[in-house]
Amino acid sequence: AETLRWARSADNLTMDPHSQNSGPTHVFNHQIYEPLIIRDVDGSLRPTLATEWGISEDDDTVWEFTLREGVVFHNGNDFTAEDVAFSIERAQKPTSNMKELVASIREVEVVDDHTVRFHTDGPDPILIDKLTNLFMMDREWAEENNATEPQNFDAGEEHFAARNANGTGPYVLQQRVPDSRNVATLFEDYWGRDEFPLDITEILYTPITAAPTRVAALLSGEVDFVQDVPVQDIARLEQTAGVRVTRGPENRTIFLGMNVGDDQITHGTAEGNPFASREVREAINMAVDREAIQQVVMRGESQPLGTLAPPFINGYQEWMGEYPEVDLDRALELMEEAGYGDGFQVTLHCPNDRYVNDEGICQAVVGMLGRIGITTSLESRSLSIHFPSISNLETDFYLLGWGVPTFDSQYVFDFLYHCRRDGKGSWNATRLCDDEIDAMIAEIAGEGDLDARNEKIAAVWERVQEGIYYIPIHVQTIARAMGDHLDIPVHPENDFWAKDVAVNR
Amino acid sequence: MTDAVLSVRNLVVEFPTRRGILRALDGISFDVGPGEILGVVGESGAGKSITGSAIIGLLDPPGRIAGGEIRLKGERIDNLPTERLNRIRGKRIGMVFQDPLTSLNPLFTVGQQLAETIQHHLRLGERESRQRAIDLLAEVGIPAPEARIDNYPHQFSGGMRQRVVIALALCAEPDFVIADEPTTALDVSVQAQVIQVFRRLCRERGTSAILITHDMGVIAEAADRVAVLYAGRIAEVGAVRDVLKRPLHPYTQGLMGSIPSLTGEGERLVQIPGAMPRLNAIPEGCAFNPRCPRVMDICRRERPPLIDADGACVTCWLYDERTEQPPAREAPAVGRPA
Amino acid sequence: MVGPAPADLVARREAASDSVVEVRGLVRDFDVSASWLHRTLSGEPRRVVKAVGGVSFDIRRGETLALVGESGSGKSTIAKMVVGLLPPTAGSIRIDGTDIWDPANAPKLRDLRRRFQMIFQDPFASLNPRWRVRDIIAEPLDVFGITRGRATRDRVGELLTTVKLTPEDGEKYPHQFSGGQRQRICIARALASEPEFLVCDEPTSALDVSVQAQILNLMRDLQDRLGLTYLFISHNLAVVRHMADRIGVLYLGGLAEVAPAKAMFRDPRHPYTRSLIDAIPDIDMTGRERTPITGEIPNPLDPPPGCTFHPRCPFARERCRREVPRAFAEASGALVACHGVEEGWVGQAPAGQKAV
Amino acid sequence: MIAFVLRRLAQATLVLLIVGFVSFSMFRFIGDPINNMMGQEATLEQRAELARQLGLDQPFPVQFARFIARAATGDFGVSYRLGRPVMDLILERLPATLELALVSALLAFFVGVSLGVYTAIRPRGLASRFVMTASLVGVSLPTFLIGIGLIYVFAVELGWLPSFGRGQTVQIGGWSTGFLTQSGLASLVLPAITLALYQMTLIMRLVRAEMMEVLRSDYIKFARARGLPERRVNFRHALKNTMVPVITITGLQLGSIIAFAIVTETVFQWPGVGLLFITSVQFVDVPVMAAYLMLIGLVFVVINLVVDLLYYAVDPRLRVEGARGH
Amino acid sequence: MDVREKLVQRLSRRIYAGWDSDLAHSFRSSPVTIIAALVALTIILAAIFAPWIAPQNPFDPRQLNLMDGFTPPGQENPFTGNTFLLGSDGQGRDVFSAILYGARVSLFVGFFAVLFSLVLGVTLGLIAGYVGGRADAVIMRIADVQLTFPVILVALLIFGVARGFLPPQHREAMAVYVLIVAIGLSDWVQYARTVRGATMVQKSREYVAAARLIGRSPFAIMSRHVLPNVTEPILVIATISLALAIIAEATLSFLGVGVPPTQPSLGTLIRFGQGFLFSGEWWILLFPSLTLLALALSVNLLGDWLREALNPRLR
Ligand SMILES: Nc1ncnc2c1ncn2[C@@H]1O[C@H](COP(=O)(O)OP(=O)(O)OP(=O)(O)O)[C@@H](O)[C@H]1O
Ligand SMILES: Nc1ncnc2c1ncn2[C@@H]1O[C@H](COP(=O)(O)OP(=O)(O)OP(=O)(O)O)[C@@H](O)[C@H]1O
Ligand SMILES: [Mg+2]
Ligand SMILES: [Mg+2]
Repeated sequence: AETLRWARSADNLTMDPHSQNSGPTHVFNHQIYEPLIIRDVDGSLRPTLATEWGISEDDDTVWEFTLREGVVFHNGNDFTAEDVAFSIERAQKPTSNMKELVASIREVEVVDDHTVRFHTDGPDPILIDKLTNLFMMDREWAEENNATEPQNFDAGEEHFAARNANGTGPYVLQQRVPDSRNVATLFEDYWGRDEFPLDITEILYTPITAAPTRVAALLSGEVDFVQDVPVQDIARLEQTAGVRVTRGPENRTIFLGMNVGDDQITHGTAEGNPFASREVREAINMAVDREAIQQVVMRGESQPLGTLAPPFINGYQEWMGEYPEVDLDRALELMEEAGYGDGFQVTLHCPNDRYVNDEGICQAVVGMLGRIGITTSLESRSLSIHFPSISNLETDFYLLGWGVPTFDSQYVFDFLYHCRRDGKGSWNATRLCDDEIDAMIAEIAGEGDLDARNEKIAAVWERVQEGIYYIPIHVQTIARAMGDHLDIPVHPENDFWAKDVAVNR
Repeated sequence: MTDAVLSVRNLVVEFPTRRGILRALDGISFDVGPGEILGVVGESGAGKSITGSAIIGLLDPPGRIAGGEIRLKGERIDNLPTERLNRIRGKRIGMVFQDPLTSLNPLFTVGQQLAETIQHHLRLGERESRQRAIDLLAEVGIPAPEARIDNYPHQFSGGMRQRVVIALALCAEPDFVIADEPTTALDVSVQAQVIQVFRRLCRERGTSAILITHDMGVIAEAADRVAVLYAGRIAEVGAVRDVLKRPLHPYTQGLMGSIPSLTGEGERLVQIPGAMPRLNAIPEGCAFNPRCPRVMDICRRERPPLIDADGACVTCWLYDERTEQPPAREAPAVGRPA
Repeated sequence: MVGPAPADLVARREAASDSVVEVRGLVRDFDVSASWLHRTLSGEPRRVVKAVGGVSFDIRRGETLALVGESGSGKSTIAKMVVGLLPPTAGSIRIDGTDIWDPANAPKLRDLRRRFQMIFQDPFASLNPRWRVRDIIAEPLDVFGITRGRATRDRVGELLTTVKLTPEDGEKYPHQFSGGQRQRICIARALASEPEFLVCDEPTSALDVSVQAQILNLMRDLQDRLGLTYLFISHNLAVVRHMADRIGVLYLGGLAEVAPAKAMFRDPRHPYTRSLIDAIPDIDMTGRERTPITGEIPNPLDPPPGCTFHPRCPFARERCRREVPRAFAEASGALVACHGVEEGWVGQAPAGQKAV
Repeated sequence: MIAFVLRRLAQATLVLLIVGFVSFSMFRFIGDPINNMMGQEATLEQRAELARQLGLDQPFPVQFARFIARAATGDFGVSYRLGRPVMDLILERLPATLELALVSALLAFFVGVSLGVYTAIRPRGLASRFVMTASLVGVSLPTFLIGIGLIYVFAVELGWLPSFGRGQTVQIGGWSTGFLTQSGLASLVLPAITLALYQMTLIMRLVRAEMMEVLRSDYIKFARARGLPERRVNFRHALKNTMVPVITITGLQLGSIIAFAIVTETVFQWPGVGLLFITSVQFVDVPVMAAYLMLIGLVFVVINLVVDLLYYAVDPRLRVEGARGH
Repeated sequence: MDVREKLVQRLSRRIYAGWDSDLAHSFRSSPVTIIAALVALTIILAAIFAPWIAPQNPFDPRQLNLMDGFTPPGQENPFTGNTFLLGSDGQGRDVFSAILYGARVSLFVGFFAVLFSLVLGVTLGLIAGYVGGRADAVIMRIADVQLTFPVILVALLIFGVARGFLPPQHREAMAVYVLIVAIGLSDWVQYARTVRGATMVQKSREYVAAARLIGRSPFAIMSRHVLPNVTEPILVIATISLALAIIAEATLSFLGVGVPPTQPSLGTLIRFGQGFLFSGEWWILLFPSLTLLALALSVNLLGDWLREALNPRLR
């Protein structure tokens, strides 16, 4: 019996698998719930609850999945196609935070107990990529417990599924004390008992907000595995005997979002909305010294970037990643041209417990913008306030990171560039609402042919890169530290499955 | 005097303070014979209490005995270590303080406080101590002592409390008692009762005592001899009758004249001009010289020694043979103020 | 020195009746009951201290009336009521014919206030330690609008000289003075508004005898010079004897006897007065035995019925236990509240001889 | 005695009512409860309906009375952030905080009193001077720095003690205790010291000041003059008199330990109510804030009551004079 | 009278009794106090004159060069060639300048918080003590309730409330004032209680009766007579609570509810610095911590000395 004592900076927000589309929430839930497929460390797809999948040969708007047999939920119920249908429908409900991922699914057809078909609105060749975090729930359990709709997280709803879990995963939730303690133990009837090492029999997941305490906990041997290792401590940890550090780039870009759509900003004293002016945005883009951030704030643990697309994904092209030289004179000129020669004042909202040195990045940005006359006050807060405030459009200028679990550009477009409508654009707090762009995005969704699709993607990128709707900063490198009896590689999505971990004592 | 119960010689007490060393007592000498009650009078701040505290070794820190010696039945008791002192305190020297309200610990019953003292000094058992405590209370005139012994101090009246304090001071039958203004806090009518109890007990047990007070009436009534202190020095020591009726020292003379009398016809009181100097500003020579109506040159230069005159001792150059005008005892006739 | 009295003041003095102060049926109760809740639960009644119970006296112009009595007999309470610091429960106090506690007289009161002042027991506590002496003395001058600016300075200097201090002393703070000097500053302050009537509540009991003599002499001098009237309070009979023309003896809030000073010491009438005089320690070594009063002072919360002195009175009879004695005038001019004296069964024994 | 207790109870109730009022006002006026509960898409009718359900259309006093009535039964509503009944959240975390507070309080009290007595008896000794100076450093260092320092030295460099959390806990009924496991006890050490240090300093200085005052009093001088041995004078007479005021003030101080735990819990990631509260403040999670406020109020009132009774037991003057006297 | 009230009275009387002690002398004869005063004075002056002393304005983001980041004390930065006396932090802020400016914020908050609570507490205490009766009962009951909640808790609550009330764009600008009110509001009780006790003592003194005798109004008596006599305890409390307020501000900033990170106070600097506890950039944590300790300790020492010096019975 081996306990994995696992710590990171923030708690998972809820146990409800469809309520929050956020990394820390998914990572813990992955131990308890399972999607049809998962994305492996190398980026490939790995069968999980589905053993086979593919687009129907007859109809490119139909995806067919063969489900794994002999899978049971923690409550003993069998996992069947009914449950898949239920889970997808649940994820499409208005209170779901995963609805963009399944927006294209028109209908889920239960063929038999272990076969389902997803009918999409037009062809959706990358649908499979969107399902890697879409967890399967037990219909019966949800109905029994009045949990057929996802928890409305932003409204602070009391919800059974938020505190209890019934997945098919290798671990069963034993205890959840928000902010302090999550315990899960090995599920005896797990379908993969013989397939995986399953050396770890118990998971003890603790959020430790204070970075030094977190590192101290690892150094003193109180935890075995730490995520969100502060960059400044990597060197020290690497030199410590008995500690292993793994690192690698994450499939996630860090960027600044701006309110480009409204006529007037509310979190600042500017006349009108300076962000609505492309000149201003270009000036900002020129003023942000990405390399300095990389070197000092990130201590080299990042890769500066000029686009929202992480280099991992389909649709990324070299030219997009390039970013302008820092040119303050030109930037000032641009500000002048835009009519903001005297600058303006705005509040930058920033999380302080989500991304690597997020607060530090924001502070650095504040300084850099100061040089082109933009006075920025910084409000940094916990991700649990930051994220709702983004989805509620309560910010004009914010820092956000975006991972692309589908490894495809469309995911970025749907969430970050599409206007907030038709169940899309839910993380687009820029108020960007460009019918043309939306139409272009819609076309990608309907395109069955991959080459044609890629062309359309490139067109969108060209369009949005030109518009400078966001100020991309970098792709961050993530580091994990652990006792040397473990070897947990970095996953591009910062995912991790305890069932895969082999313990070498 | 070898038969003196207590003898004090050249006692000097000092307080190191922020502004230098303060001499609170400067060369005090006196004796107390067996069964004798010595009254100590003087103005506030003259050093009366310090004298008492010095004898029993309870000077408030940082006060210290800087010179002289104190002997109890011939045995030196200044500069004893605390454990030795503890065997003297209470057992051989009893002490009564001025304020009966604050002298008793409010959180213990009168009986507890009596019994613990008796137990400690006489090594009696609990029941005997208690019995003795009851007897003592009866002796000092507390009615129904069996009932009152378990009361707390605040349940007693002022006069009764002071009697309890006297009982406490006398419970180990000490050779010697120091009473520091034992009646100042009490009403006139009760004051008389307490003085009576005190005097009776001393007489009955043959205990010697020092009675510190600034009330001449109390001295007149209770003391055999009296010492007058002025600015930490002895002005005059003598039999009560002599000192009160025919004071020698000009200060004593003034003091006696300034007391309104019951028989006098409401005439002007004798008034000593000025006030007693602060201890850090005692003039050279005789401490009284700036206020003295009969001041001489020598008084401003030299400190007068303790001079035997007419059976009393006085520190005044007037009575020194070397001075030109040897005066006789005279009635208090310090000049009327201008 | 205090300047000559203004003409109108003199006129007023002449015009007014012989009494500066008339006190009639003065009563003061203090409610010291436990809380309402406590009383309700334990069924206790209200508890009231009758600090002063129906006291009447007059003070004639230029005279010194002394009040003596043991602690708690109500001396200070009377003093506070007389100067208007404490409202009486019943009775009236007239100063120059004006009832100072009658709300109708409130407008006149400001003017009246100038005419009476008080000297307190503790010279240490009665001067604001944070004020310079000159400001302390100038305060009444300012408040009553008597003088302004330079005139105030000069007047303060004068007053200081009057009490035998120097004008330069005005620059100092109270703590730089000795007790006797401080009491003199208090007197200077009291004199500032040129009062006619001074209430002195134990003005020397905090002082040493030698200093006491200075103050008592000063007070007498001032009286002679300014024609002041004193209500003099003390528990020291010798001091009272020295200062007073007439003496009132208080016992448990009631006047036992009021008599001319000499007469009282020569021939005390009330048994309590006798025992008080008996209890004075004999400094003159007349060989007189001191005879303390037996018993304790009764609890003012629960005073004995009838004559309050009866439990301690060697002459007490049945009537004393039942009936409260009323004051009656003796031939000698003394007012005595005692059944025994009235009925003649309290012996005429002179003080000093034990009368048991 | 009964009157005394009743009076105290009445006062306690008053205090709780005032605290309740503050909580309630917070509830009612900070943010819009309806917005918080319904999200933005709700229609006007839905809002009105919810307002009616919540009684928000009632007059203010009625709302307040209802709030108090519900609070009295432990119903503080649902946490905006965690979507669970606030009372459950608090009860879940209360054992952690109470155990930490208890250990700290005992530590602060016993060490504080002993040091206070020692420094009072030997005010000029070298050790006393050292302790006095050190104690000033103790109050001058923010708790969080002390916590970080302790973690760095004892957890990281020396590796003797755990740096965070409660360790292994054992569930006894509804109470999870860390007292019964070795890791639980080890985990307590650093946070308890951190939390106790400040209070300990205060208590020590208070005891010292009081004790020195008492040692100067006449009855102590008189006890010495009676020749009672030093130990008896110091530890029986002086200490008992010192404890009378010390009990009161110490009681209040210890009461605030629970509230002080906020910082310690943050530094040590101690899963108690303090940690819950600080997150709630960041979230403006009003129900939790309000409930925590009431909880602290209650703790204070209870401690105050106990202290008063203790006082009553120790000081005979109170017993005889009745509840209150002049 | 309530026993606790008696105690308060006694404490204040004890403090009061010291008005004529020789402050200057006791100051000169205590080397520790002199050092404390020097340290406190240096920090306070340095903070006040920070804009003239500090080589850099760390609150002005334009003056910061990110490339200066993490320069060890006294060493040259390899990119920019700049050196910093106490090193630079991760934002390229000169630690020395940041400390000066941070102390400025801390002291500003501390000073005004103390002033706020002082004015409030002294006024209420005077009224309670002098007027007595119902006013007293009401004020003291409120004080009881207030006492229930220690500084940090009250401050956090007020912060929470302010967050709920203030329009979002003003939160930043108001943070310092919210801090002042929050810390100040939680501290008035001490003043009120002490002043009330002292006032009750003073009220029974005869100089107050003398003032009443000549018809002075209660207001005049309170402000002209009583107030000057209760300044010592106020001074002592004010000194000690200045130290407390500075620490409270640091703690709040540490808990993340204080001043904005771009205008760090000492507490915020420490919060940043603690991230570098293990990484070798010790100066980012150490120097601000030392400054905070030195400031609080010296102010506390001064308060301690004042308390003893003003109490003649302790000497
Ligand atoms: N602890 C002390 N520190 C400094 N000086 C002291 C101390 N105790 C007493 N003194 C000084 O010693 C002198 C004598 O004091 P003492 O108490 O003996 O006077 P006293 O004659 O008893 O006066 P009182 O009649 O007021 O009791 C005083 O002037 C006082 O200033
Ligand atoms: N404010 C008060 N509240 C309750 N009782 C009071 C108050 N003031 C005085 N008393 C009571 O009234 C009685 C008379 O008090 P007063 O002060 O007049 O006595 P006194 O003769 O001046 O005594 P002393 O010689 O001690 O000054 C006492 O029993 C006292 O307890
Ligand atoms: Mg004395
Ligand atoms: Mg009186």
